[in-house]
Amino acid sequence: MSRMTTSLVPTVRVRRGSSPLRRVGQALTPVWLPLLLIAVWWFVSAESVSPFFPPLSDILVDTWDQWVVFGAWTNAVASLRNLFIGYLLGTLIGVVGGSLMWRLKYLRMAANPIIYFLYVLPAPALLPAMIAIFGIGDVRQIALIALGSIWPTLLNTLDGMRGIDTVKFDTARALRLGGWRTYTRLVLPGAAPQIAAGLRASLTVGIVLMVVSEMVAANSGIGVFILQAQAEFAIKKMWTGILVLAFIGTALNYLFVFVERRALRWYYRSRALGSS
Amino acid sequence: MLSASRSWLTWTLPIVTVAAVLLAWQAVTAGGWVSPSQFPTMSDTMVALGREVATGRVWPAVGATLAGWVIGMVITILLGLLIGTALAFNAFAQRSAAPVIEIFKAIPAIAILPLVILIAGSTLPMKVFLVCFAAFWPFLIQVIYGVRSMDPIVLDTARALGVRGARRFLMVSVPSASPYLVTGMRIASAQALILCVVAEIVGGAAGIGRNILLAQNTGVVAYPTMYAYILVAGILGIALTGAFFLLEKRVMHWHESQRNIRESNKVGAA
Amino acid sequence: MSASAVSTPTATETVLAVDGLRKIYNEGTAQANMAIDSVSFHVDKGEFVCIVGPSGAGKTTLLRCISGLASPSAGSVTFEGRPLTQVPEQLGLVFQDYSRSLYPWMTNGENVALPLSARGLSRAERASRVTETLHSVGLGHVERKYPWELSGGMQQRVAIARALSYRPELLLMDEPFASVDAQTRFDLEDLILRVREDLGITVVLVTHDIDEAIYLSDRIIVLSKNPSIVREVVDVGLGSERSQVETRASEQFLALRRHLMSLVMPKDAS
Amino acid sequence: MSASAVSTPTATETVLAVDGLRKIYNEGTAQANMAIDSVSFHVDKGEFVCIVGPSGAGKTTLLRCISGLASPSAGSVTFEGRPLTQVPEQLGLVFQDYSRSLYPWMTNGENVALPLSARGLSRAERASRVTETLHSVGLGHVERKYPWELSGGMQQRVAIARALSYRPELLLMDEPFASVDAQTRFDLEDLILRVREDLGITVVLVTHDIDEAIYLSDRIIVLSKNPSIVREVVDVGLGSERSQVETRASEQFLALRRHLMSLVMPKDAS
Amino acid sequence: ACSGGDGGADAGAGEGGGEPEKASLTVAINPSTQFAPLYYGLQEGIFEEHGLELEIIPQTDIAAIVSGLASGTYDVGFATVVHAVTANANGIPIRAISSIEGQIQEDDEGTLTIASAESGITDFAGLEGKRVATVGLSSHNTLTMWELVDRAGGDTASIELVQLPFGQMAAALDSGDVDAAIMQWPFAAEALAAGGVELGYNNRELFEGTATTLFNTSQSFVDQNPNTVQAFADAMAESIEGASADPETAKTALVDGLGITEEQAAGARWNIGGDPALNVDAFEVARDLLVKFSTDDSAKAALEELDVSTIVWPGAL
Ligand SMILES: Nc1ncnc2c1ncn2[C@@H]1O[C@H](COP(=O)(O)OP(=O)(O)OP(=O)(O)O)[C@@H](O)[C@H]1O
Ligand SMILES: Nc1ncnc2c1ncn2[C@@H]1O[C@H](COP(=O)(O)OP(=O)(O)OP(=O)(O)O)[C@@H](O)[C@H]1O
Ligand SMILES: [Mg+2]
Ligand SMILES: [Mg+2]
Repeated sequence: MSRMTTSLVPTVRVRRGSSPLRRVGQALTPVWLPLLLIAVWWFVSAESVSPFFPPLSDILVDTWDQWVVFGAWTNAVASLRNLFIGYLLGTLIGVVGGSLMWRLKYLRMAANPIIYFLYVLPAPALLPAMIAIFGIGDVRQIALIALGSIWPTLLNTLDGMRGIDTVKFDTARALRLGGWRTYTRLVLPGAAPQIAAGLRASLTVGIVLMVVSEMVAANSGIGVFILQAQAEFAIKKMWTGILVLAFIGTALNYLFVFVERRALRWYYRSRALGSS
Repeated sequence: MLSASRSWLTWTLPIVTVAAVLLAWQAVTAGGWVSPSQFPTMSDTMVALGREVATGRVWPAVGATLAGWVIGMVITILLGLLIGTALAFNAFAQRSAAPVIEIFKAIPAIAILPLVILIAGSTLPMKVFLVCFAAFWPFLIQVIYGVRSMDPIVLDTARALGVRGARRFLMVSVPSASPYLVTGMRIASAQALILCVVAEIVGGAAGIGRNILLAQNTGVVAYPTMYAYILVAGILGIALTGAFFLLEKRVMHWHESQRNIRESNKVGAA
Repeated sequence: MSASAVSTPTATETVLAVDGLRKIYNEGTAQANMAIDSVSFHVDKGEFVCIVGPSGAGKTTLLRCISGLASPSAGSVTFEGRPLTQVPEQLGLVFQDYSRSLYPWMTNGENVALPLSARGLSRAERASRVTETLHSVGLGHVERKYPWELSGGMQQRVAIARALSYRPELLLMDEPFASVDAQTRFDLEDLILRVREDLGITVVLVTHDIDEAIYLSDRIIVLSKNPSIVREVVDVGLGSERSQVETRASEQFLALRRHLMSLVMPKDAS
Repeated sequence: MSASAVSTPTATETVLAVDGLRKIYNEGTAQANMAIDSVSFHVDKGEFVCIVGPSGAGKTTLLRCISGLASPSAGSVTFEGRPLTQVPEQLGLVFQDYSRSLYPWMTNGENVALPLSARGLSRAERASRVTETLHSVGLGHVERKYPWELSGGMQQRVAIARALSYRPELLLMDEPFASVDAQTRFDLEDLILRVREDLGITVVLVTHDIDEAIYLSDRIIVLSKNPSIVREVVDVGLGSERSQVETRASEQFLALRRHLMSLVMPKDAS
Repeated sequence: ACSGGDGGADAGAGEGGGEPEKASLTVAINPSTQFAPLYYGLQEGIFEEHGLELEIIPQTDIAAIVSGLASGTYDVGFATVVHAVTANANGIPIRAISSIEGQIQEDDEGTLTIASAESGITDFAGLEGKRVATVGLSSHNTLTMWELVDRAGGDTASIELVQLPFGQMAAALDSGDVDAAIMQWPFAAEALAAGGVELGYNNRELFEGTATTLFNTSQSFVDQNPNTVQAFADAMAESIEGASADPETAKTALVDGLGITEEQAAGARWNIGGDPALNVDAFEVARDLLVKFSTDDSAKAALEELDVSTIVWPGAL
């Protein structure tokens, strides 16, 4: 966990290449491959008659029809609201719990086996138990998302805090910062890069659980949309759901990177300097 | 003497907590706080677990889940090493591929699960495909990072000493990137196991997940069995993760992080 | 800044008294390690004292005990007449490793302001004090930059500024110039001499560089090999005007140098 | 080991010739940076040459060009009469940063054996050569230990042993003693002088410590500020018998010291 | 239209003429006691007599079974009439080749809708605006429930559906998470015992005299293996009749076949006494229901265009 990386998105914009041609080339490098893949998909599927692989053009038209014209976007809204609340709750518990476990050694020793059990336990296996505890409805879906997002954040918070240089703690004592100021000025920012890595892993888990939580006992959401399409053999419809989910996943990911890059500017810039 | 008492605590404390949690479960369910139609008692679950183990029904399920996991992991690791190394050595290829990797990584494997089930059915290949899809992207990123973050001095040293070719790859490049590789494998392993079980639960492929599903479909009488299999899934997860931690400890004994861990264990952690 | 300066101490008043200090790491365990056997000395107000000794002698350990970061196994440390229990308010500490002691998530200005806000200074006071202190180390222009945007020597100057910002009466420094290049080192040595003149503070500096110790100090405390005792206390009568090229080439300097060398490296002594 | 030793070179034969060397980083781009403008010098067989210059002068760059790790932008480097294209077999290199150039995943013995196996020595030969070389740097007992189990000075000695194990004819060292303490530094300086005597090798050593350069070398090449040219070549006539305490305090030493100081730090020169 | 009656025990090699092209078949089923005739046939060697060897694969997801048929993973697989119609409307050509249990009788007790005691619901109209648990949101059970509510004058659009496995419905009713559930035996017993109110048996009114539970195969399988399909259909027809004649033996066959207890097997229910033949009516009714409750215009158009008679392998009628 300790060397968990976050993303391949370039950390600093490369300001090389004075000639305009070169700059255009630089700007095009990250986009040509996705565009090429989409083009390949478009042309290869164009003549497809297989019910499982409809032409991309049809899928796109259907996506518009289903999600905009027929108003399936309300599914996305419901799912995203659950994700948002569950994710916030889970990561908050993760950071606070990780901090407590960092501070209280015996709590850490005691809680370790339980936490690892829940961390590696495939969340869908918990669905029946979640229904038993939280009943049917949004609360259960939020609870499942929250429960799943706790662990990556918690473990990374703990790891990040344990990884802070002892010299920095000595410095805090030498400067007489006191407990709370040490926590807010040293411990939290010091562990921030790794907490961010944990938050991102939690987001991935959260999106998966958003879908999983809708597999049982739900009546709206992207997961329901996809599974219902599957049950109806409406494969084109299913493709639209996958497309929307892929879009949401990617968008949330890039949004996260965007926020993280700003919040942890010191970290990325110092690393970029250090490596050059 | 202080450290002796501490090491004593390090192994008793977890056992005590596990026991406490199990007892609390028993108390809550047997004491009638939670209806047995919603949650079985701990003792019933343990009896069911014992029965599944005694009759041997649990092993084919574990075997089927593990089969998907192993095949998926092998493919993931081989492909990841190959493609990751190739990408890491070429800045252009890497910059081109980065968005594609990011997008695929962001697609929850669960989203394509229904489609894969429709296309491949509830079979082992379906499970393996999903496992690879879930584990490959994060592992690939780790490989790229590992190869890329290699200290230039490490490579310069090899050149200065006249170490070349396969010897350099095996004795210098791989060990140098190994911290990232091992971490990547551990993350991939957890993802792979989760996807295996999900594929079984949703798609009904043979394995622990399907046994959970079948027990769930059977109704209240089978709840203890269902929770027994949930326990099995968790224990398998701990076993696999633990195995990777051990591997890391053995293979990476020379690495700073492992040395720090040893150090902090010795002194008793800050 | 020079308002509060006391250029020459009027009376010899003891700021720091170390008496029979002993430090044993991991006391009571199998790995017990006596770093310091018995060390006693005192530092007067306004004095510049250097502590030298071979590597592993326990210099860092001694400084940690003096500063209150570590507690001694036996003996006592008295700061301004009171026994030491925690790091005193009027103490400034500069660590050897500037890159680890500055907080990279704060700008240099914020780093310097940190102890000030802990001491409850108002925002306006803080701002003016930060600017003033950074100016005094010749870094007026880097307040809004981050530490990692500076060269090593500049970073070390920020760390010194941080320790000076709250106007400590005693400044402790642990090999502060060990990892900077020769030119910067000379600059920093002269800086610290100047600051000490300006603010009239007492300085205790740990180093393993004998030349540096002679160049800087009024008195040198020579520690023996581990477990350390005070081998000798050498008075340096070089006066307060010092110059890198001339002082270091002076007869007196060279005589002191020979003497200290023979103390530190007995086997080489002629 | 001393079987192959040639204590005094019989004829002055040029081992290394650097002619009009220029190095521009990022040539042709907007950030083009000329590190070395034009440097010419030659090193004779059996000579000990030091290169000094201010920080950032391009000393490391120069060494990388000499060793064949980097290719010059203009000019030529000739090693034993042949132009340099890659790192020659008979060349030993010691990097400044021992902690990064020793491979932590290998024991010290394996580290030293690495260039030997690349040169196709048999297992038995390797084993005896490793033991012999480690002994010669006074580290016979650490063969089975890992580099990170040793102190900094010991690590640097292992790195030197590794460079010596395959008996290079020319040894290049980049600030090899920069990050070790004074005592160890003196030991290492004497070690390298002794080894050079024993094996009769040619040594080029980069440092920014003027004292060290005088103490060690037969000739000192002083580089200017960046982009560097050769400022002066200083002959050091201190003879081959040197002692840390006496040589450094000799009149001749001090005269050289003053001269070099004024070259390196023009503004401070009196 | 009945091939079951004269397909007697001597029909061994099948009357379509010739040996089965493929003798060993993979058969995917969704394990339940409705498969008593299948297990009866296996136990009594009926399939063997027809030259077939079956490998039974339990599979919980019917969508996966259908796609397995299309992709050739399974030779024969279970699906309801609703699945068969929607699959064909979506371009997945599967063909119904036999029933699994015979036609629905007028006293059918296969599927029933139960309301919890606290909900105060007494008839289908009362489901309006309530929360109902169903095994699949667009399943056969949901459609029949909607139709019955509609007939009773209720507004189907206001019903909130919750997808739950049968096993969890009783608990959900009990805890008040849902107001009603469309259930099956033996799960219904528990809900009724807890005071659940029986609203009606879904299939009795809508599908009487038809078969809704089917064994299917793909069009290409039918084309390539006509003798095999014939043999399977004959063996199934024979098994259904045999199981109807001797339900006790059929129930014991379930104990080994499904791995359930004697008591569970004793409570097994299927369409005992039903005619093993298929008829097109069921497909038409299902299609009409699907069209009626479809919210998707393009899906509706595809369903309306569908000629349901093509779904049924002619030999099965
Ligand atoms: N945390 C610790 N636990 C156990 N032993 C320690 C610890 N810190 C230091 N020591 C031991 O105490 C002795 C003195 O160490 P110390 O760091 O004080 O030496 P030093 O004089 O500062 O050396 P250097 O010049 O290399 O910095 C050494 O033998 C070291 O191994
Ligand atoms: N890889 C590189 N790319 C671009 N510029 C470089 C690179 N390496 C070094 N430089 C520049 O070349 C010049 C010389 O650097 P070099 O490392 O050779 O100096 P040095 O004399 O070894 O300094 P020091 O004593 O600090 O080690 C510096 O201005 C440096 O910024
Ligand atoms: Mg120290
Ligand atoms: Mg350098």
